[in-house]
Amino acid sequence: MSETTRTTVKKPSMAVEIAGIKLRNPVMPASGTFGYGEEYAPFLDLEKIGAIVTKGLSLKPKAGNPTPRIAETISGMLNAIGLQNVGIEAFIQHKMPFLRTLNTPVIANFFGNSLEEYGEVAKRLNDIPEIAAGELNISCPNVKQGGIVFGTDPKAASEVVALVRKHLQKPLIVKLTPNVTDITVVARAVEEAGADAISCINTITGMSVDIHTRKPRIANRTGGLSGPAIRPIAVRMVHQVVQTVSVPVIGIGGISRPMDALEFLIVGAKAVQVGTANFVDPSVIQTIIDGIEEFCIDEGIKDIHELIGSLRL
Amino acid sequence: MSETTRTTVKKPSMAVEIAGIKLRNPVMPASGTFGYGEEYAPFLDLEKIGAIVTKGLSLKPKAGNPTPRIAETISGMLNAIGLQNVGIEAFIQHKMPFLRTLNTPVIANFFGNSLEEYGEVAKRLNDIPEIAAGELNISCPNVKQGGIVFGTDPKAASEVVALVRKHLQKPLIVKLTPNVTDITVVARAVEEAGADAISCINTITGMSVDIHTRKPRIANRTGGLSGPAIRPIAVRMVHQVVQTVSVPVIGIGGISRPMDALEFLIVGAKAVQVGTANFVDPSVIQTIIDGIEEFCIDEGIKDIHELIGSLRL
Amino acid sequence: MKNYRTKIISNQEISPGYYRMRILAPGFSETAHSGQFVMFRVQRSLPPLLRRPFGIFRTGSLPADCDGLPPKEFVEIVYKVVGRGTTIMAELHEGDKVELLGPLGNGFDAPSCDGERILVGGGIGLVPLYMLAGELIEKGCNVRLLMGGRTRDDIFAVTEFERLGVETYVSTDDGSLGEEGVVTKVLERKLQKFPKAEVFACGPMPMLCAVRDICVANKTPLQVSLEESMACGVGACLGCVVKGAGHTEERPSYLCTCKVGPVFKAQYLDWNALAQSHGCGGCE
Amino acid sequence: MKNYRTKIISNQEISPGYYRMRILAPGFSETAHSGQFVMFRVQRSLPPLLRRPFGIFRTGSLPADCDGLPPKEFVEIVYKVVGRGTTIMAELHEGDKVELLGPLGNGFDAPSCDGERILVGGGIGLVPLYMLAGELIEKGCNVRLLMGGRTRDDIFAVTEFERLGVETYVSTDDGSLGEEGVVTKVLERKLQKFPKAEVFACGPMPMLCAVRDICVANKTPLQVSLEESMACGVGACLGCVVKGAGHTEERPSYLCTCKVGPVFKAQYLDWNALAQSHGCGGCE
Ligand SMILES: Cc1cc2nc3c(=O)[nH]c(=O)nc-3n(C[C@H](O)[C@H](O)[C@H](O)COP(=O)(O)OP(=O)(O)OC[C@H]3O[C@@H](n4cnc5c(N)ncnc54)[C@H](O)[C@@H]3O)c2cc1C
Ligand SMILES: Cc1cc2nc3c(=O)[nH]c(=O)nc-3n(C[C@H](O)[C@H](O)[C@H](O)COP(=O)(O)OP(=O)(O)OC[C@H]3O[C@@H](n4cnc5c(N)ncnc54)[C@H](O)[C@@H]3O)c2cc1C
Ligand SMILES: Cc1cc2nc3c(=O)[nH]c(=O)nc-3n(C[C@H](O)[C@H](O)[C@H](O)COP(=O)(O)O)c2cc1C
Ligand SMILES: Cc1cc2nc3c(=O)[nH]c(=O)nc-3n(C[C@H](O)[C@H](O)[C@H](O)COP(=O)(O)O)c2cc1C
Ligand code: FES
Ligand code: FES
Repeated sequence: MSETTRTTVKKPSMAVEIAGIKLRNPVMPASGTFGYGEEYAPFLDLEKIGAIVTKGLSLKPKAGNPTPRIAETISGMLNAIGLQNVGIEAFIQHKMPFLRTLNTPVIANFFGNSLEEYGEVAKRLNDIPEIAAGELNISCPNVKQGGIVFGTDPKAASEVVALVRKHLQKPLIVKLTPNVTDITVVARAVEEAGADAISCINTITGMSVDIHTRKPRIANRTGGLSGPAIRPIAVRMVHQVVQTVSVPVIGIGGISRPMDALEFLIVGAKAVQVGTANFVDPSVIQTIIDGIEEFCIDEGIKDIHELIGSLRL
Repeated sequence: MSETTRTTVKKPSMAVEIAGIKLRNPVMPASGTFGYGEEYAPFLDLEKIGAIVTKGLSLKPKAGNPTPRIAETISGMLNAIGLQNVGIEAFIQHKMPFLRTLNTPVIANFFGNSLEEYGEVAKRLNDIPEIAAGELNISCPNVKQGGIVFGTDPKAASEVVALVRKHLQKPLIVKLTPNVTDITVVARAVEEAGADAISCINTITGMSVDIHTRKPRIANRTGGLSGPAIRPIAVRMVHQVVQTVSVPVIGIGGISRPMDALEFLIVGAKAVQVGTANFVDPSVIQTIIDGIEEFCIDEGIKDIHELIGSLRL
Repeated sequence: MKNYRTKIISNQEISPGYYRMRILAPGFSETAHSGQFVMFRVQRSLPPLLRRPFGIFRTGSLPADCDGLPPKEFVEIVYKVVGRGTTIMAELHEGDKVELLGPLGNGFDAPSCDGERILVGGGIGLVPLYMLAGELIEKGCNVRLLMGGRTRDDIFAVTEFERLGVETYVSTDDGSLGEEGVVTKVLERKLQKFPKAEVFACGPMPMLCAVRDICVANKTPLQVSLEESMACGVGACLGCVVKGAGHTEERPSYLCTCKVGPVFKAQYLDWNALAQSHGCGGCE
Repeated sequence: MKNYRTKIISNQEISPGYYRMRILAPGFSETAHSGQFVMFRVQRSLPPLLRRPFGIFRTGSLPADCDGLPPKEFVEIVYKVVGRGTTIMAELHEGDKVELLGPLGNGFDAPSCDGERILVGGGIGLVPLYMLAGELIEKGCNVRLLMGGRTRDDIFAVTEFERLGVETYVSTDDGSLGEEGVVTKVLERKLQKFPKAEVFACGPMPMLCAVRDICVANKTPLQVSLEESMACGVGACLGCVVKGAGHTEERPSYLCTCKVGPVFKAQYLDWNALAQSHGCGGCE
């Protein structure tokens, strides 16, 4: 492209709104893959990405699982970090001061070990004005109900969302687990319980064994599969959820190139999160944003909303 | 290895028994990826593999889905063949004459479009003495129940298995779908309903979109994901099922190398099926058999049963 | 039909974006017919997962080595770089190990030789026509080749065809080589001149649809070579089917492109279904 | 810390199965300390998905070009071919494009120089000790390097170390080079001779456990460089943690190997947990 044509091409409008939060563009990191933001500051301008999503926060600091915690698989990885995190107080004290300086919405991913704890964390988030929204991770076992994962049971999911909704005075994004028979049932349940937006998917439970030691390759035996390998499953689920609910949907799962993000936007995700790909290329989110912009220019798209949900069936 | 040592190393015993069928080794093709056996005769000796598993058979010939039916994904593929098959009569007339000549057990994969049809196919299989066992595919929508897939509902699964069990006078292998919240619930249900063995997993529903045409890359919109990408999910599910049932389990999902098959055997699968990998390398099943044998020799394993279920936790 | 674990003899760009790869394949030529194809494994490791189908451009053998070794038989494919797999292929070199399954499918059927033979090739669709042209010329047919492309870059192997004794006509959409316009315009003219001709075509689906409409209008026999996404190449996966003429839900007629095809007599195909699944305007 | 999109200057086998790769990295050496590491992206396409961590062997610069260009700064890694990623790496050539993230983590801490400095390297664990040796020698320390390996193939860079002025002792399990036996036997002898020494060790976990037991028994200060599976290398994924001394479920102390480490003072680690998660017999 010559200098003259370049200046005349108008950049598309990339801004989207999710649950009342205005994002300059629809691309943000996925929880747990971007630390607390600061870790990636050397590699990309945090004020150019759509939002920052924190590692999952709980009321108390959480130790997480024994090691090894991660294992590479074909085009993916397994992790069983076990939701290790500094806890909400240390987050406020040590991580917020940096995040506060940024002109980018911060979304706090959070969870509880019990129904009550979910509520407690939600309340604590109200005290942090710079947190734009909460992203509720319901892929955690409900200790009280014998370890059944909240997000796999529409009733339990509905309950925890309703409780959090009551306490949280901020927009509420609910993050779904893909380990279910019918994700639309859970999606409908959490929408009815008050979710302002839905993000999906979290990791898919998997396992890998070292044939020489004959031991699972991660200490926790099973872990969550993420990365490019799961993308077709994630696209399908986002498609299903978009068809089911009317709140905005954030697409997640195996995004590592602009075209991957576009796939999710086309099926109807209003924004996307990039997870595992950050490990492979620490500035990948910027690359994806640039690529989407370029695609819009090439296809004559003036506003990203023309693209969102433009799937032709 | 020198000639002399080679002759002194004793080959391990590779034979296993699944639901009363004796297999010379635990490796066979997965249904739908090996045609009716004959297609692969030019590439490997069909009398050296564990068994032959046919494409899914139904009572009447089935047209299948519109095209495109397949799309490659990262380390996997989507398919929506739509269970196209020649129907049980044409199978008997045109495919059995070849299969009959082989000294290898033939397992007939089959399905119905309704409960009754499942029973009818089962009955028809009784008339073919050379069929060693039936593999019941319950990953099909129950037309009567509004399209809900038999295999995703423990009750429906149990019902269809019980019915088939009543009619089929041969060993019954039931093949599970991975598109469920808890595969152990379905596994238990089909075991109780009379399954002699369980094979898992079938494909995982996925979707892929061409960003330029903005159309799904397969006509059916969604398709089944198979290939290396799904292996960690399959290993996890096989592990879960092995822990749950006492009938033998056949492991399936993304196997393309000897070490992949070994992973399934170590978690407790008594045999494995190789699917998508046949497309990549038409003699891969032989390579996998040889590789398992070699591994046993290297590790001093005299009988494959020492390996099966040898996972160290 | 065999799975050759073999190596590359040469791999060269013959026109911008088009490559010709010569692969060692002892015994291949004995069984290969024009219109057949191979499944090529791009590399041993992923990606891409699946093999890629390519038409057979020609087979042949290198002269015997000076040291008395037997002549080296080879197969040649010509490919256009369009995506992930072909991009990797373009970077392969002499001596690189590759795997090749073939020859596969049913090729062209050209029994006798009364009347002209008109070959229509669009872009990469020229590939299977080279062996066909050779076979027809050997039978003493008059062979005319209509080559179409978007630009001059899409026209290749002209001299090779001419050396066989084929009369070639080139047309490009942008007029950068030969006549300006679509190849089917030329076909219409030729069919007026040679009403008893038989047509053999390979190219993108919109071109094939147009060729088919013209042939139907002129009552001209037509054979076409189709491209469908393939996984196995041997009739096992049923991924590559096309609907046969007379297909109905009750009496389904799905034909494997890899096994029954890739070459079909036009009258045996359901052209509306073809046009629909390839997203081009319906055929007549 | 930066993500270098750069290229390979050279990549050579220096001992059977061991390679040294020199990579162009302007500005790298200014910030790099001994014991730090890089995350190397094997190739742009999959597989493998994740980057691989490698210790920094040394940094340096090529003399300025004749045509007046500035000197070329580089970083060198030494790697052992063990799996999928390193196999691909061994096939890379001068000029190939690679990506490199670094320098990462916290390296060795060697402030002053009273008493001997004993470096213990097992196999590929020698890598981070080279820069350390250089730094210590520069400070005027007496540096002794105990190199251990299974066979002579596992011993490399001996002359490089000696050129720095390091006194080297080699031992191999099979006696194929140097003394027969484990490197820790040598360490015990040396510590008897130099009771005030400080030890720096890198190698497989069983070796590190043994070194740690010896150092505890002798009250010798010890720093170790650890290897854990890593995904991000920058403290974001929490995949690479080790338990710190005094870790409890209520007051968890998980330390990121990539951020707090890879070098740790031995007393800050939970050695039982380490030994357990690496499947070697428990430490004292
Ligand atoms: C019987 C047959 C013969 C063929 N002969 C030739 C030939 O002689 N020369 C040649 O250059 N090409 C030929 N093709 C097409 C060739 O197979 C594809 O161009 C190639 O597979 C693309 O691979 P890729 O990884 O580069 O592209 P991808 O990244 O996989 O895809 C790029 C584009 O190619 C299309 N494509 C992918 N796979 C196929 C496929 N199997 N068939 C058709 N289109 C596909 C995709 O839809 C996409 O639009 C033939 C196809 C068939 C079915
Ligand atoms: C801080 C640090 C510094 C390192 N420095 C060096 C070095 O200087 N030279 C060197 O040769 N190696 C070094 N390693 C180990 C190196 O990272 C692994 O050997 C390499 O990642 C293996 O990659 P692969 O794809 O070839 O093997 P894979 O196929 O991935 O695995 C082969 C074997 O290596 C093990 N492995 C895989 N990934 C890692 C990992 N991230 N850490 C440890 N073990 C692993 C696997 O468990 C397996 O047993 C270092 C590791 C760390 C954490
Ligand atoms: C190392 C790691 C840690 C994660 N931690 C969290 C977490 O704390 N909370 C959460 O909701 N999701 C967590 N996830 C899930 C990701 O946010 C994301 O949903 C998933 O990885 C799929 O996206 P990807 O394929 O792009 O990685 C984690 C994923 C990984 C790989
Ligand atoms: C093209 C194709 C067709 C299939 N057809 C059937 C079928 O008819 N019946 C069945 O039970 N499973 C069918 N499957 C599923 C496979 O048998 C297998 O369960 C699945 O592909 C996972 O194994 P893989 O990853 O090794 O391919 C089919 C899979 C593919 C890819
Ligand atoms: S490609 Fe598999 S049947 Fe044709
Ligand atoms: S490797 Fe990710 S935190 Fe250390």
